[in-house]
Amino acid sequence: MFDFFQYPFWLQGALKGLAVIAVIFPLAGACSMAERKISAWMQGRPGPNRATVPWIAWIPVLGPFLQRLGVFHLLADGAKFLFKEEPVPGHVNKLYYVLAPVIALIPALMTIVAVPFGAYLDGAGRVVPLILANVDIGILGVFAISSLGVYSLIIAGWASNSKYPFLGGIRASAQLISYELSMTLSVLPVFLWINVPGGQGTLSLAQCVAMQGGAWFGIWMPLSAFIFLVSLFAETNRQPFDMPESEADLVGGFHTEYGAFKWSMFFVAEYAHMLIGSGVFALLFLGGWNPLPWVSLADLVGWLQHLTGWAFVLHPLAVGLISIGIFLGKVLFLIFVFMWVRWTVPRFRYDQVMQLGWQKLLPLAIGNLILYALIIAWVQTRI
Amino acid sequence: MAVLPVERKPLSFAERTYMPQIFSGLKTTFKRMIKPAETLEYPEQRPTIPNGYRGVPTLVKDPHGREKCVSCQLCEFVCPPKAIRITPGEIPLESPTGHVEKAPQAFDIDMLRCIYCGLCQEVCPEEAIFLQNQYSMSGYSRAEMVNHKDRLYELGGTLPDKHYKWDKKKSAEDAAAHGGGHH
Amino acid sequence: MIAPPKPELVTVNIDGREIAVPKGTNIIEAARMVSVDVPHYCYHPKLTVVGNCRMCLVEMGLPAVDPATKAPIMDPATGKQKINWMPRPTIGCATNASPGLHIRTTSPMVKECREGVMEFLLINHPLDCPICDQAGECKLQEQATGYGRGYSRFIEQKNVKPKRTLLGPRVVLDDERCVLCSRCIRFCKEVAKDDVLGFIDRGSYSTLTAYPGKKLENNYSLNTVDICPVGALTSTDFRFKMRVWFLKQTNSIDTESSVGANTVVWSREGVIYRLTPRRNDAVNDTWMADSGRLLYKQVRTDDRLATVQVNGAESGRDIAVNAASERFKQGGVAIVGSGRSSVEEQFLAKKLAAALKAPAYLVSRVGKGDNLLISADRNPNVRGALVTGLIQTLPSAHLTELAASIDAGRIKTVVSLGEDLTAAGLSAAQLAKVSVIYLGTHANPTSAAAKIVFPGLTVFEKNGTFVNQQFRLQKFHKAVPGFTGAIDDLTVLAKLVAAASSSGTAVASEINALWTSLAAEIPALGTVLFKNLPETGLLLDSTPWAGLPYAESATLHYQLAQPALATA
Amino acid sequence: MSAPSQRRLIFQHIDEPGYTNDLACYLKHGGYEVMKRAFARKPEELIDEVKKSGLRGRGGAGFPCGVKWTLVDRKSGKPIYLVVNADESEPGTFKDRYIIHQDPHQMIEGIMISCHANNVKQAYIYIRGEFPGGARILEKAIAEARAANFVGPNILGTNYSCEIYVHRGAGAYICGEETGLIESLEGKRAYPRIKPPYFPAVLGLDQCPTIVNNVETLCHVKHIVGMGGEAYSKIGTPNNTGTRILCVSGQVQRPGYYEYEVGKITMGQLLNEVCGGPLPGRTFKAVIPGGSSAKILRFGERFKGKRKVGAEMVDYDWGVEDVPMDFDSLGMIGTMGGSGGVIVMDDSVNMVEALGNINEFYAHESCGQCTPCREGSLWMKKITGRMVHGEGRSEDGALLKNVADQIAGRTICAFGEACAWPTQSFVLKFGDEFKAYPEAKKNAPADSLKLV
Amino acid sequence: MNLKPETFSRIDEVIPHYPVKRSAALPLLHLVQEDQGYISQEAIEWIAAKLELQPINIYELVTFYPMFRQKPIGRRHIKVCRTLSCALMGGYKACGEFEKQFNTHRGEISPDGEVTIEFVECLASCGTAPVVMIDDDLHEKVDCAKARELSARIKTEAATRQ
Repeated sequence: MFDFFQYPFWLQGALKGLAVIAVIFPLAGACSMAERKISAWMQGRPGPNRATVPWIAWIPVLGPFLQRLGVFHLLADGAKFLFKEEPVPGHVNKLYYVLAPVIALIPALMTIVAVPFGAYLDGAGRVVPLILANVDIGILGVFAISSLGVYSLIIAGWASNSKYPFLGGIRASAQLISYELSMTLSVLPVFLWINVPGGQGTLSLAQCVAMQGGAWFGIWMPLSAFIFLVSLFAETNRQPFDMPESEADLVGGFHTEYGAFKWSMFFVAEYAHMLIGSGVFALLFLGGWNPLPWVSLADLVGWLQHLTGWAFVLHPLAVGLISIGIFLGKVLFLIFVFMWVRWTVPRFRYDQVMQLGWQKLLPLAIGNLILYALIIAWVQTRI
Repeated sequence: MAVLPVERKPLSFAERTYMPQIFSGLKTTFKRMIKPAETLEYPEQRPTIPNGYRGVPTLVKDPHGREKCVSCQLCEFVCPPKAIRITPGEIPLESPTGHVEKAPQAFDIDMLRCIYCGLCQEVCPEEAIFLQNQYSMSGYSRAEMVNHKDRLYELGGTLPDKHYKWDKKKSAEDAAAHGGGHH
Repeated sequence: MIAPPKPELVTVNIDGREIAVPKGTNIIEAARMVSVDVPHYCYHPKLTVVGNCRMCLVEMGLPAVDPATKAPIMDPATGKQKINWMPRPTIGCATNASPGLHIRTTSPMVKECREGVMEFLLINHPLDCPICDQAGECKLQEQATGYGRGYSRFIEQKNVKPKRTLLGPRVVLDDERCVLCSRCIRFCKEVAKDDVLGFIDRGSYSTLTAYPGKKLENNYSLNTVDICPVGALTSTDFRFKMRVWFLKQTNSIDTESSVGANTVVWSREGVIYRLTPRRNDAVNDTWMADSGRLLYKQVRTDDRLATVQVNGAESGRDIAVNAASERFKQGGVAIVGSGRSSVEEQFLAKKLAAALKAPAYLVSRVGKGDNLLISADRNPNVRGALVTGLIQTLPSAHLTELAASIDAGRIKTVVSLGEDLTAAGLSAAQLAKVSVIYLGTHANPTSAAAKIVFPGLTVFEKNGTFVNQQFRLQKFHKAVPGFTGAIDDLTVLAKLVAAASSSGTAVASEINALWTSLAAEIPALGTVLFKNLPETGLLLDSTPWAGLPYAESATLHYQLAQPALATA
Repeated sequence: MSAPSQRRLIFQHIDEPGYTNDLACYLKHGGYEVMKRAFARKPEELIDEVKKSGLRGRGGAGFPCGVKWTLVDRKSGKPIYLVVNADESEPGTFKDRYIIHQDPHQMIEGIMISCHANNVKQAYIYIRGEFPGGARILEKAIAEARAANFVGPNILGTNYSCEIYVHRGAGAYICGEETGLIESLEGKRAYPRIKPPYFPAVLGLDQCPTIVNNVETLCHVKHIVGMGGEAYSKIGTPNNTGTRILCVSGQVQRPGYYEYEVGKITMGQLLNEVCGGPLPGRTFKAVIPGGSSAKILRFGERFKGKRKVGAEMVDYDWGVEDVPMDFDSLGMIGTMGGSGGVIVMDDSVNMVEALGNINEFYAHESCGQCTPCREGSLWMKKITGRMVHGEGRSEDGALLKNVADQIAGRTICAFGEACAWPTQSFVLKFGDEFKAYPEAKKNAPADSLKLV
Repeated sequence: MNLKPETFSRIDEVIPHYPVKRSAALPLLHLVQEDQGYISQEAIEWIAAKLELQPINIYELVTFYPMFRQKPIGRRHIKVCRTLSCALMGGYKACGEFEKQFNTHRGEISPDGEVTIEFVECLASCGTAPVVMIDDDLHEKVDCAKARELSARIKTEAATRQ
């Protein structure tokens, strides 16, 4: 149906890469915009609402509305990051200093490819996931690659040759290690469940979604979801876990010495991590592209076709768009939750972060794993 | 100093997880988010300045256009950050306000130093200096941030005068000059 | 040092405190000795007593005596002699201490009297403190705060009197502020002997004035401004220049003549605004000549020397010292010291002369004395040069001897400490023959001709001492920082001395350190040090120089000591 | 009790028909006889006579004349001056003027006796500038006396010489104060001197010992020496000896001069009988008994207390009419005999305006030397002036009183009391009128008596 | 100084009356004022020089004593007593009458230059109040009628003089 798969391998790769960039960058920008707007609303402010573009601003209702929404700030910010002077402090290690933001971006963008973002129904009515690289290792790949992101922080901290970035880098690495464990342990019950005895073993996230046509794992395994979510906050260095940045005590943490486009790369990477993290969470615990618990994508499409009588609803393109929409909605909601939490909960002290990771979450995750292992064993032996 | 141990309230399990607090916090922020904004959108919307507001210090003239400051330098003396600098001068006898004798030759307020405390207004015996409604002072250089006498009068304008101290004095002098003394 | 005769003491009781005071001391002065303030306006310690302000009213009592037997009447309650308190208050300024006199300065009656007098003084006062130069040192302000009632009951029209009257070239009169204390009139009559001021009209309309067409222009007119307790008399020079509360006071000495009037320098942020006299009962009482008050203007002039120069080019201090050292090595040096230099500078000049075996000269300046506070000798410190041994005989106005030596080619280098050699009789041709090392404050023909110029400090910018005509050692203090570029004269001199001496050892240039060697090397100074020298000075023993033909005639506290053996 | 008859010493011949002020007439009436006898006696004896007589100064303060003379510094070697205080300027007093105009030689005789008694070589008569006629009469009289060798060198053949000069003032009330008078005589502004140290008896005219006596006092000296101190002291009452000229002015039927033995006539007798009572249709309201600076008496008030009669204390309870006209009695009831000028006010007078008139006088006459009187007198004038011009406040009475309290007793000379006492007493005794004045002023008839 | 010869002689006569020359200041001022009608600045300086004083010493006196004038006045000087006894008997009314008669105000010279009317303080004739002094002559019990009579007399004299 798509000529796409007839394209040469390298062209496919390039197009996919461009697609990732074309999606992630604007999304990251939109997130930054959303963050400013949401924080403003939560604080009783209107938020950014000044920037405007002449012709659009002249459109009677829409122009002012977009301006009030602060949409054009996004463009202005982007332009600013691109055209701003790029200072490189004299005391830094230039190579690593320049390398760090690039390294930050690579795993963020790379992880995307292993995350399915929608599905369509093929002629047989089977659900085919939309994914750039449908690798079987799935979640493991995501974990493996995204964890590399911390290197950029460490490199940035070290290369800056300055005490705040250095401390920021140290904190980032320690924090990542601390919470990676809990996170990984928290998803194990999900995969224990997916990999039914006798079935083909898989770590595929698409499979995960497929298994959530009924009850979502979030309902099934709330504790896992909770541990995963908290760890996700910590992994993405979001408040209340943004110790590496921690502007109150570390000025800007690892990126203190960065500015302009290099800084924006860190910025985009952070949002990319958030997007991926949210996506993974949605896939694991919120049913992926299944619209509601106990309502699968196939059910939805079937009802739609039945109700409207339109045939094209069953067309793969339409289903794909619906599924992407559902998935994206969930992701954006999670992004909102990130922001919501950020403007609600104050930052932890660093020792509290460590304590929470090692003494609370890790035992909890282990306990959770054991509990679900027993439950699953019990349930599956019964069925 | 004695050490007073303070008994902390024992926390319940729920409290120790912090979750109820976090959720109530989330509730608060969410509620706040859907309420209308409180902020004033500054350049378009201007705040209503309450009485007694202490804005930029200015010099005022009386309703007859006479400069009220007589350069007594009390404000210069009292100014905590030493933002005021006055060069006193003499009013020539033939001037219409010659009976006042003294007026500032130069009157500078360094707004980079000014802390808007209002002591100058309080101490002024001539009611010549007022912290008025003007609250934004900006400039591109340090020199620009020093308000000179002309600028201070421009900012200050004219305020009603309850006393007309010097006018009364002048009319008494004129009366004495025409009345030919006392005997 | 000569001890004054012991006065007869009487014991008086002021506010319950007994104090022995010399007989004839009035109550204000006696109270001051026990730190009790008796407010007053018209009383001035150096003028006659008129008692017209009525501010110094106090309650007075005398020990009761039986009129018949003259036996003291005892108070059974206290066991002491009973005190008969007078029902009416009496003025402190005209009441002299007598044995057993009792005074109350804090009783309700006295308080009420002061409140009343303060109110009366203020009802016709214009209360224009904001434009009054006296504000801050005004007795009306001080005493209204200290002793006034704090509010006014006067709602009628105030009297109108002339304002801004120019009494003379230096004094402005504001009659509305005048409290008619008559201090200025008495000063003009009694001290300045120039009776131009008086009161006209009467009652509350009394007005201070000078006779139409006459001006208060004697050289002591500004003292009326000083003694005016209110802002009626102000100085044209100081008028509207600066409020007194900003000014820092530094004790100094007037340099216009050998009287050495004690002064106070009033400065703010390195700028001098005025000079006023400082009380010294042995030298200038509380007076000072007008001419001396303008001397501060020399501090900031266009012709101040501001750079070290060697051969006309700007240079550094040490380079210049080395250049001088080179010239010293060639020999044939003469030193022209100055009667305007401080004792310390003269001392170092003498050391320099001794190290170089150079002759030292001084230049005299003789004018006409006014028999009050300006003496004939216009150098403030010729006696200092005698005491330090820089010179042995009194200087003359012209350096004829030096001129002859130059002409004879014996002198190759002349070190001038601020003296203009052309004014002292050297011709330009003679100056051209020698290299001049000039150390001074202002540019003049000598500094222009000099090979090496060190910019020095004026008397207001340094510490030091002068010896006045009475052989009274008096010190002055640094009031303002030195002129930009100028170097402390003592530093330069010390470096020159070190450069000239064979050993090359450093000489102290800091004043306290210098004084330890001064005191050690000059017997006349005894154990005096700069830091323990009283502010009112110290009289030195002048007998070693008693016979010299000084230029001065009598002035306020100075009679020319006749040579004791003149008739013998 | 009806009024006693007058006892005329000073006014013995004055007002007699045909009595003129020239020397011939005076000699005809036994003039200069006393002086001739006095010149035969030692000066000390004369001083003793005066001391014995108990004569008190008639200028206002009532200081014993004999004591004043003994205080004179005779050891300094400096000349002693006698200055006759003929600067009669206390409002309500007009006796000296009459003596000078009617009987100058009586005064000259008194002066010469006093000069002789005190070894004075130079006497000055300081006469008011407002009496140009009086000055001419005196100069003529002195010329006559000089011609008759009563004045001038080697008087009456003795080797004692004494000159009298007339010195005209120029219209300043303060010259009535003795040190002010001396200053004025020295050719200066009449600023009274501070005492101590400038007591005239020690440091008077040109820093020489100086005696300053009132005209009437010196006339009494003539009579004392004439009749002897003992005899004189029998006249009047103890401590208030002699006769005294009472000058009555104001709103009575017959104002004028009346000479009585001191203390023998009461206020009531004087005003009602001698002076014929109030003007038709009026009643007496107040009286000032001793010149305008004396404290006012309000008709209807009563004075109670104890007084000394002979050796014992006696209770007294007087109305204004019962007060004997002598120094001590008037002093006891809080006012003073002063210079003998009795000013009478009836019920047509508003006391605020009367005080306004008096305050205007004192404000005009304050010399301006010392603060309380200079500022206070003008302030009081301004307050009463303001009240009269319709800007009165009910609290002004209290303010006036307080201002006056701040003056009295704190000035160089007695002028402070002089200007403060009227105000103090007016407010004290007519406080109701002062309180009600702002209202009364509004309702005052247009043709009411104008005093300010 | 342009004075009448007899004034000069009287001045020379009066100065030795006093031990200190300064004391003669008041008599001299009287004499000069009688001669010239007022005390000019020239007169002040002349007297000061005569008595070996500073002009200010004489100036102080001229302004202190109300009887001395520094400006000329009308040909006749009407001085009305305003002090209490006279005021009680109608002194203010009498003064008002004089003002009306001569169409002038107190302290001013009348339009015809004939009189200057002034209030003065007590003239020491309180028993015959109100009193008025016209030049050196005292007039007693001057009520409105007498004031008119006196005014008429002055006017007649003025008319005859011309």
